[in-house]
Amino acid sequence: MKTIYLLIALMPLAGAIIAGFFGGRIGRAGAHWVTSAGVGISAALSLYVLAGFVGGNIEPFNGSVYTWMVSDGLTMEIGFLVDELTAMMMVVVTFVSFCVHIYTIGYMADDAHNWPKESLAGKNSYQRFFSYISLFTFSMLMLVMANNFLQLFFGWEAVGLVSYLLIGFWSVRPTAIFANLKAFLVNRVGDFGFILGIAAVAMYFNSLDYAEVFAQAPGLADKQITLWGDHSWSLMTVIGILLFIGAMGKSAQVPLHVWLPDSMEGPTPISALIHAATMVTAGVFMVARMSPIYEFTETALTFILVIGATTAFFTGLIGLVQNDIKRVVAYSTLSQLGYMMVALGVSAYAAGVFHLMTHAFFKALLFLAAGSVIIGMHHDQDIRNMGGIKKYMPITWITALLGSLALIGFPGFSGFFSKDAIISAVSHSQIAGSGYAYVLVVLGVFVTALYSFRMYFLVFHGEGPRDEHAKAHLHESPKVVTIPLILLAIPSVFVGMFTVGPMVFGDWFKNAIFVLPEHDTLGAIGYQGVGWFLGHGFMTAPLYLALGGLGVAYYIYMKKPEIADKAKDMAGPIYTLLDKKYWVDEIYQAVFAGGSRGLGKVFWFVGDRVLIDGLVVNGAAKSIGWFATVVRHLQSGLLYHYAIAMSLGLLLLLTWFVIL
Amino acid sequence: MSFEKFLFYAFSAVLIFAAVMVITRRNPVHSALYLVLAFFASAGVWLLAEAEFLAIVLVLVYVGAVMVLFLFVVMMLDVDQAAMRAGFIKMLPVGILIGLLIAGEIFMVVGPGTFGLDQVAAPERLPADAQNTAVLGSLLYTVYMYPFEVAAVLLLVAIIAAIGLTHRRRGDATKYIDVAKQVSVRKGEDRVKLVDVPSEEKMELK
Amino acid sequence: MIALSDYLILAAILFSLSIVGIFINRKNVIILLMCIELMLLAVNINFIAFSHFLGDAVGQVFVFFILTVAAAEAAIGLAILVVLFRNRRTINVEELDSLAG
Amino acid sequence: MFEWPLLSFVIWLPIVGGFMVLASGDKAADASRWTALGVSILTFLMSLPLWFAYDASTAEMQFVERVAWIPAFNIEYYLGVDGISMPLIILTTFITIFVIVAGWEVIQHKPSVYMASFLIMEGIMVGVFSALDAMLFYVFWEAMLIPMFLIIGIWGGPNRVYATIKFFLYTFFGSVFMLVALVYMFLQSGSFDILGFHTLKLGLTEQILIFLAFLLAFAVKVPMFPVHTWLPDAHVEAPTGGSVILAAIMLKIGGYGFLRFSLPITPDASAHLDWLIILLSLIAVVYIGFVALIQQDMKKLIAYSSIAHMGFVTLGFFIVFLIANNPDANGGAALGVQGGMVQMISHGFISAAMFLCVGVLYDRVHSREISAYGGVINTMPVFGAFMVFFAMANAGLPGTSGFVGEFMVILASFRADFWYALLAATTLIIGAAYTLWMVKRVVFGQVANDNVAALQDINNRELFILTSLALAVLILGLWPAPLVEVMDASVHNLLQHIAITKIP
Amino acid sequence: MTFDPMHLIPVAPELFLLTAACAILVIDLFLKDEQREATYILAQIALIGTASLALLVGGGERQVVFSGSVIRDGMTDLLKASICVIAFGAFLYAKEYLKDRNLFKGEFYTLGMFAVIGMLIMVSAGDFLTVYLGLELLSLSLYALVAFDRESGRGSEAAMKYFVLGAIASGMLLYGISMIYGATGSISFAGIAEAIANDAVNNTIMVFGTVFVVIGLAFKFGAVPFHMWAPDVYDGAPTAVTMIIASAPKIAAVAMAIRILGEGLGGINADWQGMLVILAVLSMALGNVVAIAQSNIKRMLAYSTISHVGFIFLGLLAGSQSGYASAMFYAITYALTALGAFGIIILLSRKGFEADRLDDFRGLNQRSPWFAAMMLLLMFSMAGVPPTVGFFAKLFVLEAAIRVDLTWLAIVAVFFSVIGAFYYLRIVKLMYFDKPADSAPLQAGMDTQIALSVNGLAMLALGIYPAGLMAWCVAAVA
Repeated sequence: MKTIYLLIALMPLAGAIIAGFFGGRIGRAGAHWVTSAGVGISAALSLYVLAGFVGGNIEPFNGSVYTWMVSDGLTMEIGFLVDELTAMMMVVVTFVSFCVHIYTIGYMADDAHNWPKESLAGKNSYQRFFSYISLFTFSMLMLVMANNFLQLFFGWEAVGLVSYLLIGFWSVRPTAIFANLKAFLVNRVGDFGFILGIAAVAMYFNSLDYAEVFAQAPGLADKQITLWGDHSWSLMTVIGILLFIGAMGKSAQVPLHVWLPDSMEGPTPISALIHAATMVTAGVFMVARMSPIYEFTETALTFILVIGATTAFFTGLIGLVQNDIKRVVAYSTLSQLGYMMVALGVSAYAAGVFHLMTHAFFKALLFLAAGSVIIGMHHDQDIRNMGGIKKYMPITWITALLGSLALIGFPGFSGFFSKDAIISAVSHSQIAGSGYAYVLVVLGVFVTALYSFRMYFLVFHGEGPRDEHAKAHLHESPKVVTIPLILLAIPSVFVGMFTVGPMVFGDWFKNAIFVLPEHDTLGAIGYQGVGWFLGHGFMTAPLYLALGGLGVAYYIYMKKPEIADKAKDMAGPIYTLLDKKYWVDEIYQAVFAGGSRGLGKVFWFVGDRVLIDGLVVNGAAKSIGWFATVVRHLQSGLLYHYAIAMSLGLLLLLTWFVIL
Repeated sequence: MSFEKFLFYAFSAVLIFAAVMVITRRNPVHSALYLVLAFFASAGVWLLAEAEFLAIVLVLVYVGAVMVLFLFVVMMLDVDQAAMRAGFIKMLPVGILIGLLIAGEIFMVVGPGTFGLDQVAAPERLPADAQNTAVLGSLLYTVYMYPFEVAAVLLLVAIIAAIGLTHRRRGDATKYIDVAKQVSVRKGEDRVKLVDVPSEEKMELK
Repeated sequence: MIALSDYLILAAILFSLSIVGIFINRKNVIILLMCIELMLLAVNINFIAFSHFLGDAVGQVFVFFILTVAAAEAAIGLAILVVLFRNRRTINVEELDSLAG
Repeated sequence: MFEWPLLSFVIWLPIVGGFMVLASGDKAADASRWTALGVSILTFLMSLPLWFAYDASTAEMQFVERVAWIPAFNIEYYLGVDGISMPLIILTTFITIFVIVAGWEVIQHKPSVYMASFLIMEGIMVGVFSALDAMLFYVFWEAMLIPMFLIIGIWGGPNRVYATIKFFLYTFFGSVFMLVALVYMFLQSGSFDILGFHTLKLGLTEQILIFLAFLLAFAVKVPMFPVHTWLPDAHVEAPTGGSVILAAIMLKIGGYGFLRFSLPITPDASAHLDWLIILLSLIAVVYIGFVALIQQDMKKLIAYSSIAHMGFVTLGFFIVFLIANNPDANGGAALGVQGGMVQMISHGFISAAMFLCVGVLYDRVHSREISAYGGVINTMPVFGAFMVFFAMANAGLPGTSGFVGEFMVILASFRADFWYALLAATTLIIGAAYTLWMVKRVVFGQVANDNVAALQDINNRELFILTSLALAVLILGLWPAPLVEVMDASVHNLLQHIAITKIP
Repeated sequence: MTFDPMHLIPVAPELFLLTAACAILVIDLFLKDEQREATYILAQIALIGTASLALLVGGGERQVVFSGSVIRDGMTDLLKASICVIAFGAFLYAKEYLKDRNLFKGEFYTLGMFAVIGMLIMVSAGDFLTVYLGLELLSLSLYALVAFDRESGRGSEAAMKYFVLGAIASGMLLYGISMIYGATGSISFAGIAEAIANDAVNNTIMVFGTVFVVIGLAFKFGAVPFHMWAPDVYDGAPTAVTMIIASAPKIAAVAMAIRILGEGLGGINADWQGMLVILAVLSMALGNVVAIAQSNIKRMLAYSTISHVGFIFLGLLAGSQSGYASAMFYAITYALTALGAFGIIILLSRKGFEADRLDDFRGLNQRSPWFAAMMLLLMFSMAGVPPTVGFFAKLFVLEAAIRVDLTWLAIVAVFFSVIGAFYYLRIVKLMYFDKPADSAPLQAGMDTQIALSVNGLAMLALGIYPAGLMAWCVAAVA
């Protein structure tokens, strides 16, 4: 099996290398064939592995590939842990990636237009793009397949790198290279906590291997450590929060969410792949993977819960006022990531991961659909300029509608199952913060529906695009674009109802996820089959809130568009607050970017230049020089001064040695 | 106070007086003459210390030769004496202070506390037929033969140096006539030299 | 009787006077040369006194050499003085400051 | 074991070669370039047996050569390597090749002197790493200053004189006190044998004074805050090759000194004053990081980043006492030291590469100002890729060597104190910020001006250099185990040694 | 008392050189100006002969002849030979300089040789009298040499200052000798040492006398505050003469110090050690600091000498065998270094042009890379940077100082040596980093070029292998 796992991980890498280094030689077709083939093979093998787990003929695998380093008894290895959770993630990653690869063939076909003519960087940009997304797939696979913290961090950072490269793919756009720097740095803030968490693990468990760490975790559950003063902390809480800070960065949780909307500067395929389906959910995956640790720290769980709930609701609100099609989806992603975190916070790991999976499909779908629209609109992304597109792009329209329904949790769609499972789990949770979270997630459902269908109606319904020129050229995207949409639409609709049983409420994750009995919120729901669950949905508020949101959206944007403007005026300050995204960007820009530059200037000018160099180094040199010019005047050239000097020398020596 | 002591104090007083005058006179000739007086006085002191040979040598060599040399040079160098006094007073307090300090410190060391009669008894008088010169001579030519030779070299160096520094070849300073050259002058080319002077050339001012 | 300290104090006074002489004379180099002679005289008195009190003629031998050297020194000193005067037309100490710093 | 005096060859071959190049003069410039390249490659090859024939299972000195040198003072020509010095020697011989190649066409003014200086430098630096006699060490240590002084002064930028004199005096000032300490220990032990110093009993006060003398020397070399200010000036003014040698190897000598001298000779003082070093290291990481952020000059920025990275080295070396005293630590002292070592090697590659990258740009545009560039990737895509890669390595991206050392040191410092690790880990953010911000302004964006528009992508020579270094960075990043293994025995031996008090 | 002709053998070098000097003096009288080269050649032969003779009669047991006036031991062999070699070099470098300035006269060589004789006498003197006479012989020759360029006002001014201050210093030295004589009843070092060993002396008087003696020594060395002559004399004297003053006499002074302080006053080491410490600190501080402010290289080297004297004192004040050996090593190598440095200055000078400003060194590397490299070696040696010999010289004296628990002094010393490094570096900077202001080619005979090369490379060679000379120095004081 190790060979298969190696193949799964390395095929995309091979594709990336070939396309990246020999892109010029193999040409555009060569590049997309080789990378798609690589990822395709990975996807197929992943499916095979998943099937094996479903069929029960594959056992969880935990083994090392090679020893990265052994230092001071701490063995650091590169290795794979493949269990049900991993297998599911592998499928999600490779499948979405495969769809995106195919989609990209169409989306990036005329990428040359995005580059200045003379730019050599634009010459093989097509091949380069494929190389990047394949490399991303490899990195993401390494992340999910890791059997230890080191490799997890490897993958963690590697996906960050590729994300950086891809957000800034159109490097001639100032906004793109601003966004990618921002994304990387904000992620680094998360990684900062993450690496400290790893350090804590390494210290107290003296191992980085999951299996060993998890095995020791119960024994260290009551361990208290002091970080400052006399206040002692539970070790698990410290580790949990530190690791979660990493997740906050990667999964764009408040307050580290700011990079994700900006990351939409990247080409749409990667928004779908990286910034919706896979990379941003790495945090969720990580926390689920670490459930044997998190289970022992309610503090950390509460922390996750509060952060998640806050993210889920407040970023969703921002989505209401966005006009860029991709940004709306991005804020929706933020909000959904919040939902996943909430699930984790209430120990409903399975629900979180389940939502991760469904979300991966429908959000990738939405992004790709949005991309398709963008292709149609010739890279105009403002939804106010769109409208009536359903006539021109039927497949895009249908798939987007399906995706939106899945997103808002329309009964029967996959999103419904995942979201409802989460909300139900929250309602059963007893841990601190669950009340707060419950309110927010429930309200969030309404918000989700509202912004989703606001966008949907504005884009696909109503009158045609305002710009006649655009209208004239509007047509359905090519097959390479639409086929992935269809491919993704299928699981978006159906995956929920078929898998919710075993995955969320069954024992699918029994090897991977550990839940203490007192935290078993999912168990508390008392699941009795898909039908029951559907019915259960009709008995709770979220469904109605979702439908309400849909209705409101329909009313406002289809029937009375002027309400939107009126509401905008009426809720002036709130609108501004949302429009400015709570001024978080501005504050960060001023405090962190400006602050550190200011600090750097102060350190440099005052510390280095004035104090150290000016005062001490050059100061010493200058004062010696000054002293020299003064002292040299003692050498007056006059004999009697010299004689006086000698006499004084005589007196000095006599006084010192004879008289004293 | 014994006569001997009286003589010592008398010579000392003269010596110190002369020394003070040497360093305070504006006219170097006066200084030189006071220095001669100082030598005489110290020769007297040396006699009291039974260093007859050296006392004589001091007078003969120093007064007779060295001081004459000084006077000679003073006379030779026609120095403006009026200008020689200015600024004297300014340095005086410093000079006196340092002088007093040095003298004071030396007194503290070599004063009667260390070298008084009760510490170092006066030596027995030498018998009247003691041969100071002979003693010195025998030391000089046996034990101190090597230094003696070195001293000779030293004097040689002094000679070479003095000549080397001050001796001027005649040719440098005076123009004297070589008769042989006068005689061998040929008519024509040696006597008159016609120089072709370029006519009227505009001077250029820089 | 004359104590050794008397001689030594006399020499000390002379020695101090000679030093003072060197730096209160700011004008005439020749007087400096004379001060040096005074200083050597002081040293000689020391030697003779010690020689006398130690009953050892070596001190006198030393004085003999000092006298010799002093004579040679005087010769060279005066020669330099002459050269100096020729070049600078002055033997004023205050004007001998072209080398300084 | 090897019968040959291998270390002597590696030291003297480049020095003799350097003088040969010098003698050949500038008339046959090409010949001197080729000779220099040949010598440097040969030296590298000669140094390889040090790695392959090295017995990693023991901490004993290997390839030992020992001959009396100045018997009157018991000074010996005593060479040998252990797992700590050997990798640094390989690094030296490896990097020198690229320095030679990097100066190939760029240096037109007195090329033979240039090449010779670097060859001589190489020999001297190998000497520093392999000397086991303190005086021999010191001689090599100081002798390094002369060629470097000339390199910066002759081929440097406009303000080179200030920079090179500052460099020289700074380092000279730092090291003379070490000389006094060495002589003092010589008088205690009767020889200048470094290993003898290791076992020399010293009282705490003595140790502290000696430690401070060493600290001054090594801190200037490393450089540590607050004696770092020579470095940015020296780097900015130095020619590319000079910067490379300076950053890649000379700084390591300071770190090496801590391991070879400070820790084993004065373990009690080190334990006593470890807070000072840790404090300074953390200041280097944080303070210098912020300073680097606002630099307008690429070389200055990289120079400051070097200081910050070297902060990790010293941090890794001196947290060992805290770790040893922390009952919760579960070991991990070796992690810190090895992390520091790995960081040194890795920084050798990365800083060399970064300076070479700046050199590539400087050779074309003759400016180091960040503002003079923009959108370089549009005209130099291959170069841009390398620059981004090395920038990422500089920012400590996993998979590159830059990550390994930082990771190990952070792991180790966590065992010492949470807050140390916290401050150290800020480099993840700050380091990425200053490096990538520079990359953003230089590499990405639209073509900023005509100079950039006229840029030619790297030629084969430059490609060779950057590729080799990139491979080194990658290999070390993906598989650091061999490097760690090779030093393992020596590091553990060191740690055992410093755990025992030397106070009589 | 009988005279044993065998006693002449230990003084054979002095005798030979004296005879040669007298002969050359006479021969020179009969030479025409254009034949003056002969004087030079004879003088050089005489110096080589003396050096060889010193080594030839050397070796073996310590000999004391002429009733203790003369000592011949390992130290004399080494130092005499070194002095002659240094003088040889100085004569060689000086030749063209003198020719260019109409100073190529026999007196230069005879006075120079007499100065060497004076030094040789100092080196092997066994009592204060001989030391004094040797010192005076040296000094008088040097006074005359400083004023040797009779047309030069600066030269005669320098000579006058040197003379007056030198005479004062001699006076003080003699005053001290008289006190020591008074206290011990002896003027020979052996006698003084014996008296001290028998505890038969008044310590106050001894210290009192020692202060004056130390001042005499300090003046000869040029230690602060008895250094004031040095810059003016170095500056004012013709460079050829400065070269002599700056080099060989330091060796003789070390010998004199070792004889007086070590052999004579070794018993009160604790007392004079303190004096030397003060002088050393002052010298190193003032010398190094003021040198920075100089723009004339001769003056700068004068201050540099002052600072080096501080280092030599470091070795001397230890009062140990190794201390003396290191001081000797320092003095010899320093003399060699100074010789080379002045040699380069002379090399840069030409008719009507004195290369004594620092700026004259600008861009030397472009005019003559080879000699720039030589100067580089010389300067780094002065700064004490390995692998040049100057470093080892400093190392050895530091070792001596630390050995007697004067670690603080060693720290002060190295601190000032860092300051000192600055002005040596400045010369290197001028040579290598600046554009030449003067593109006139260097003109020098092949002999000068070779000698300068040897001189410069010796810095490196002695630095790489200092063991030989050091072993010799150690053996010399043993």
